[in-house]
Amino acid sequence: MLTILFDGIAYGMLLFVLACGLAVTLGLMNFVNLAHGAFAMAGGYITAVLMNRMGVPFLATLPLAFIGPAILGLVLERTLYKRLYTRSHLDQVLFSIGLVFMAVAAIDYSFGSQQQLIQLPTWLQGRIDILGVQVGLYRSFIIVICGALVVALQLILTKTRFGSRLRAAVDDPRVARGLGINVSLIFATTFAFGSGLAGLGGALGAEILGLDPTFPLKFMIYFLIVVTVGGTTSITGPFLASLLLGIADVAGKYYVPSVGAFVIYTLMIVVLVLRPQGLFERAR
Amino acid sequence: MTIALETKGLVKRFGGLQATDNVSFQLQQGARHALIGPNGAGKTTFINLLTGVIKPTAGQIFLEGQDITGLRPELRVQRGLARTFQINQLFPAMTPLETIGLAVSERTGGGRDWWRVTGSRREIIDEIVEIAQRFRLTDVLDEKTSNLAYGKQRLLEIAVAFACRPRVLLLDEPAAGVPEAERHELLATVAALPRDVSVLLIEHDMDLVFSFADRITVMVNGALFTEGTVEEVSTDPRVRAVYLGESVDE
Amino acid sequence: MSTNIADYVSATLTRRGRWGVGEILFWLIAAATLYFLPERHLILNEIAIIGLFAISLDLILGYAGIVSLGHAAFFGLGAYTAGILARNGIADPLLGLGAAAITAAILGFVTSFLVLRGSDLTKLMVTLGVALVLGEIANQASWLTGGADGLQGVTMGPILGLFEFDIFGTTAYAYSLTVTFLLFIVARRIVVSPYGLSLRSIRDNPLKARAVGIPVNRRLIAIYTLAAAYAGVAGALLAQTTQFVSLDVLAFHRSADVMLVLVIGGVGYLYGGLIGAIVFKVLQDVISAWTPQYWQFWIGLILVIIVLAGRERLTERVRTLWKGVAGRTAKSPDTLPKTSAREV
Amino acid sequence: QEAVKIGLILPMTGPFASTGRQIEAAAKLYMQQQGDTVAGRKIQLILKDDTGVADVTKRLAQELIVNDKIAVMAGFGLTPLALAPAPLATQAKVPQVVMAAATATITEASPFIVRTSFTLPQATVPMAEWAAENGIKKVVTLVSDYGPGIDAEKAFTGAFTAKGGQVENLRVPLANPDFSPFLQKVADAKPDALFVFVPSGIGAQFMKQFVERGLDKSGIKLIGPGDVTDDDILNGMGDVALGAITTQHYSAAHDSPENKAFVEAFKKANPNMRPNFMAVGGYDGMHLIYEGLKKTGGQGGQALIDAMKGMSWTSPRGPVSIDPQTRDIIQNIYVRKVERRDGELYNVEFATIPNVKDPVKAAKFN
Amino acid sequence: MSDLLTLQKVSAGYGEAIVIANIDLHLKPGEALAVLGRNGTGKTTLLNTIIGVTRHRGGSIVLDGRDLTTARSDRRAHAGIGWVPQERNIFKSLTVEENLTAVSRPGPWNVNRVYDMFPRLKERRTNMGNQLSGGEQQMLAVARALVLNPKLLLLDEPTEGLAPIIIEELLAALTRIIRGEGMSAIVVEQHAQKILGVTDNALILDRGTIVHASSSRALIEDPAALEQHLGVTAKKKPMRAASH
Ligand SMILES: Nc1ncnc2c1ncn2[C@@H]1O[C@H](COP(=O)(O)OP(=O)(O)OP(=O)(O)O)[C@@H](O)[C@H]1O
Ligand SMILES: Nc1ncnc2c1ncn2[C@@H]1O[C@H](COP(=O)(O)OP(=O)(O)OP(=O)(O)O)[C@@H](O)[C@H]1O
Ligand SMILES: [Mg+2]
Ligand SMILES: [Mg+2]
Repeated sequence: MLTILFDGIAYGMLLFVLACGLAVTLGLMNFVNLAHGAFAMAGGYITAVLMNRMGVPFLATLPLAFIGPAILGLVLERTLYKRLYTRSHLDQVLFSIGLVFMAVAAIDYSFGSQQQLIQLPTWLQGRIDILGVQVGLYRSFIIVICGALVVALQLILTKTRFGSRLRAAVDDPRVARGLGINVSLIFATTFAFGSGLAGLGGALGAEILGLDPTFPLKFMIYFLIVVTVGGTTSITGPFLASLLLGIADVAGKYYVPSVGAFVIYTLMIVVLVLRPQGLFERAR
Repeated sequence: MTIALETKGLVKRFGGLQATDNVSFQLQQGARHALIGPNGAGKTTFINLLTGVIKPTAGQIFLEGQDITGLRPELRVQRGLARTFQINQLFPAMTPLETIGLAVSERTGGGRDWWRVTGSRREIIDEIVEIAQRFRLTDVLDEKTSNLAYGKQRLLEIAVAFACRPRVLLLDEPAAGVPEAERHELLATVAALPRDVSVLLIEHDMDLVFSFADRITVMVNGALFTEGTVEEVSTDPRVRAVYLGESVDE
Repeated sequence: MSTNIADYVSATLTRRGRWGVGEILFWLIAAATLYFLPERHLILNEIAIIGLFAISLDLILGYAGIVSLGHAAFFGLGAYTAGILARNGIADPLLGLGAAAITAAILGFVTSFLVLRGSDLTKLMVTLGVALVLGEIANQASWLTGGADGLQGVTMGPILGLFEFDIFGTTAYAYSLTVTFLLFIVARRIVVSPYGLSLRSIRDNPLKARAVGIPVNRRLIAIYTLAAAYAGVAGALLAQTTQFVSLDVLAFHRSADVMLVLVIGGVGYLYGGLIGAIVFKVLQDVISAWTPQYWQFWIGLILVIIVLAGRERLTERVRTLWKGVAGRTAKSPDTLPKTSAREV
Repeated sequence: QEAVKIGLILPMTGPFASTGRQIEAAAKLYMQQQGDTVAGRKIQLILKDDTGVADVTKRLAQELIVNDKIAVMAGFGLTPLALAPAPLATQAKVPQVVMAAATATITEASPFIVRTSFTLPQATVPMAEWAAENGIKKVVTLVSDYGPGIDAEKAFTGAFTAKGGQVENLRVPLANPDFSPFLQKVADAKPDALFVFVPSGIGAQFMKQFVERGLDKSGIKLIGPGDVTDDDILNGMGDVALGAITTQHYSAAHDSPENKAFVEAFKKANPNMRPNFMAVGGYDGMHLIYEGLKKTGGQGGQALIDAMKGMSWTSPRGPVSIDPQTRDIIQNIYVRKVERRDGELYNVEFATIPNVKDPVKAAKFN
Repeated sequence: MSDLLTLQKVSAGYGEAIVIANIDLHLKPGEALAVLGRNGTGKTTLLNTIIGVTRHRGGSIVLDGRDLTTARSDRRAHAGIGWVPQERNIFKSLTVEENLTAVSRPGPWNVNRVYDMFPRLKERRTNMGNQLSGGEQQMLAVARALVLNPKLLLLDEPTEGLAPIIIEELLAALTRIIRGEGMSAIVVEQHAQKILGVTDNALILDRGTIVHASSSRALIEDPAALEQHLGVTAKKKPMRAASH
């Protein structure tokens, strides 16, 4: 029982790690960036390649898995994305899907279409017994990182002026500029940061979700579910949402395996019908 | 004479704030009635309650005797209750022509017509032209609404309300953004509506209010403060204190 | 004065209703391909079907502003309806179409209540969820749908008892093209009608739409149901012309592809779907023939370029071109304000 | 006279791309080794990507038949993709060589279908028998919830219970990021062995999580058809895969000169790929087509398919033949165990069940 | 003493449209200028052009010796311009307080001081931007411009939708700010009378060009000009229908 709960939480955290980058770009910047998964994939491949081809230790690859995609994101933002903030969501969808296709094919071309597998360091393998509950080490590791991320993000967004400036810039870029907010700078940093988070998520998720060129498409739906259910104005929203979804999914599959596949989708529909703005949207 | 619009013990709470505080209000048929009060007094909220944009916390609303408290907004409009918005609510991607045409054809039940081409009915054309001319929109009929100057958008806002041929018309600061010179003419068009049409006007421009209204209600902190004729209200020292200030003359 | 204004008014209002030169040309060419491109009929058939599917999406997205990532739900339901009927001996294509339209419409009506509220993103995800759940159901109900192996033994009778489906896909293409054309005509009528106008107003500003007395929800439900029926027919066409149905008629990529197709061609003027279908399919066919492994890259690149080149402007051009002389689309003032309020 | 055209329709993009890649690579390799002329006629291979979508497969097949006038169509990565064009094969009398899809019934969909891969029951039933004979009493089956998975589940359950074993079934959604709930159920059931079938790509995740839960230590054997330990990615799985016991028709480690040559050539032509059971299916498929054409000199599909029936040869996987009755392949099934051989992980064969027919159809025919 | 703001031959518009043409304008520190004109004559466009959110089509803009002709609008704001857009454009997903803190810059005008000026805002400090009454939004827009501590205020119809008593206070405050703190201001207004009392000079726009420029006092004294350009005549008679 407790094990199921733990697995649920861990799975939820995993979802969050993957989705929080999107929670930033889509949620806070209101940019429909379906290419999120591509940045995640970039992070994953950075880790995989560094480990398998150059023998860099797992932990050491994580920062790079953040920085790499962040820089990539920054470059793309400055060159391409920035032209699209003012465009319709449809344009953004078209554009970012285009990027995804390119990324998929490019990765396929350079690394082949088969799975990329990584070997965790031994101290992250296996599981330990915490007061009767069998706890996977790696999953605990993910939980810890997630916790840290949430706290950090939440602080940045609420305790600094950055958060409110960002939301202002999103609400009305024209006027925000006219009132002295450097919109482009804010967007660029935010976007880079979001991409970085995506990359980190990819690196951490690869072990459990697997990593192949179709990654961005395969898991796009999951990212979106988390962000939508969580609501798009905060970080805590998606966080709680991932927990909820994770636990519901695991429990559902454990207790009623026959309908296991429905659980997550049905839950999403129900939530969104009852709370169209997302479960944890702050009241408007 | 009969009562066009009435509320009984109307209450609206926003969290802690009592935006509408137990308001029992009557709008006589054919009245030219003004609702004034400090900023944030709850005037717009009151209108939103009347038109069903937001649901009241308590109380009832009657339109010509019938309880419309639970009625959907569009149905209230179809029963002859039209309003303008304080902050323009328009169709940015449509043209003034389409906007007015829409309102007219909806009123004449054209909206369910999915086979005939829009504008193929002559009678609505004439009405559109009439309205467009009355509100000086003929020169921008085919521009994109989002590209109009604010003042023009303002006029369009009111023109649409007219196109609904309301029996009760609620105007939320219609003259905002309209140059001084044209405000009076604007209100003149309103005043010129048939006598059986009742008008409730919210306005902060006292020249307009005093010249337009035959009755004035003052609202403060969501509650009715006082009601009376222009003379009574404009000379009431308490009203001066909370709202009019010194510069306003009768 | 007021009379010539009146003429101007009715002219401008009925403008959208008139058939432009480009339009007529478009359909003539489409018909001509029946004779001139015999060896391409198979893909043309697919294009016609996707085109219809995209038109259906355009009805809700372009005109009512309901975004959907789950439109395949109706497409798939239509496909399975037609397929299952055919497998159980009811082989008449038109009957199949009708049935597909009805079942899809019913599902559309029921689910329409889910997409009335919420932001674009919410709608995207709800529709998506519906499609996914439906797909899962189809997977589980293998006794009816053949599950993951797909629905076999679909054999269609001749259309109207006259035209047998042939291996060259000519009948199929003629059939799909005709159906698409007829349904297009209807859609075109609808969008230029007052009802269509009210839809556009709802998309623009629902609050205001209510304030002019438009029963917003009813209008949306109506169009969503209609669009679902269209999608159902498209699905049925696919099932009947390929005589096979598999789970991926309900898959996510169906919904995504049709969205792409529509957006490429341009939203909100019906032809977008058709043009998009042609562009997308032809590109995919050509490029993937040239590099079966990496065609996605080039498609992606093209998408990106299309967007950066300003898709909206491009499609705006096409739009005007379509309407020929008749079509003058809303332009932003290119002169100083013509008259200030006073001079009217 | 103009070339003989072979239409090769595979999922080259999308989730099943790796299947396509393996087969394409093998087919190309075969042509490169055997030259591109047969019986004096040029062979032209036309590769098409069906993105794993059935109606596309059908359209492509149809186009290839009516426009390119192909003599044979081959490939077909998944069951529905193989079934969709079946009616065309019959209608146009074009042989359809199935190189991957593994649901038993496929060959019954058209008299022109012949298969060079395998059928799941064919690979699974021996597993059941081996398990029963090796002191395994209680088994939990865990399969991906789609055609092949359910096939495997049926086949194993049938054969194993027939031998007096005891089985509990679990099905996992095909798109399923996390196995933990199911593995937890397995842990609770405490079986002697866990029988697994998941599409090869997902196999790795499964292995890892299986070990992460410590199920291996709790003495649960991991058994199943070879997909979980797909040669292509086996090496990357690392020690978690060690000791997994599977039955299948091909292992890159199969000990025969033909195979050594094949594996070597394949690796040379495609660095960072290792041939797996898909590849060998493609390789043998091409061989079958070549030999068929040699016999018939390319006169007509009927002749070609007849020529293919009953054909037998030594494939890298060992001796194989085409069952004239069912047009399905008859081959040895090997019991293998994952071991480390000079630094790399391999499925090392340690027992052979010779000349296995597809049990499902075999049952029908007698 | 030198100009604070100088516009020379400035033309600007939106997209292809040129809305204002050849505008020349000089503003001294501590000077207040009223911009009048009918609907659609380009008043807003003029202000928008100074803050830099329209399409520049020629001419030069210099603030306090810095050429801002090509500068991004956030740079202009930093250079010392505080803007009150006509449609207020309150940031809807920020609270009243965040609306202020997000843009505020060090200087005499801090959040508390504007709260003293508009107590109503203080009461509503935790409301989201889209949960404010029209007038409250107007106050917030003005307050938001003030906490930028600009050298130059651009006010586009600042008294619109405010209660008379608030308008009195606002205008009084403006006068104090301008006279007392030497802040300059350009004010677009519909009520000529109201604003001309506060400003030093006035100009009238028609069809995107300046058709009248003089001192405010001169304009008040010149009803002909008012009548001609604005159609403002002496007070309207009551139009109340005589019936009942
Ligand atoms: N959605 C909301 N949530 C919380 N408070 C709200 C909301 N909408 C309005 N308010 C508050 O209710 C009060 C009344 O608002 P309302 O718009 O009715 O004032 P008003 O009388 O129209 O003022 P004005 O004359 O400035 O338009 C205001 O103090 C406002 O802050
Ligand atoms: N975004 C825009 N795109 C195109 N044209 C515009 C845009 N905004 C305004 N215009 C045009 O520019 C002209 C001037 O508009 P502007 O808003 O400056 O007038 P204004 O003097 O502020 O009017 P008002 O007193 O009503 O605010 C108008 O004719 C309007 O049609
Ligand atoms: Mg108000
Ligand atoms: Mg203006």
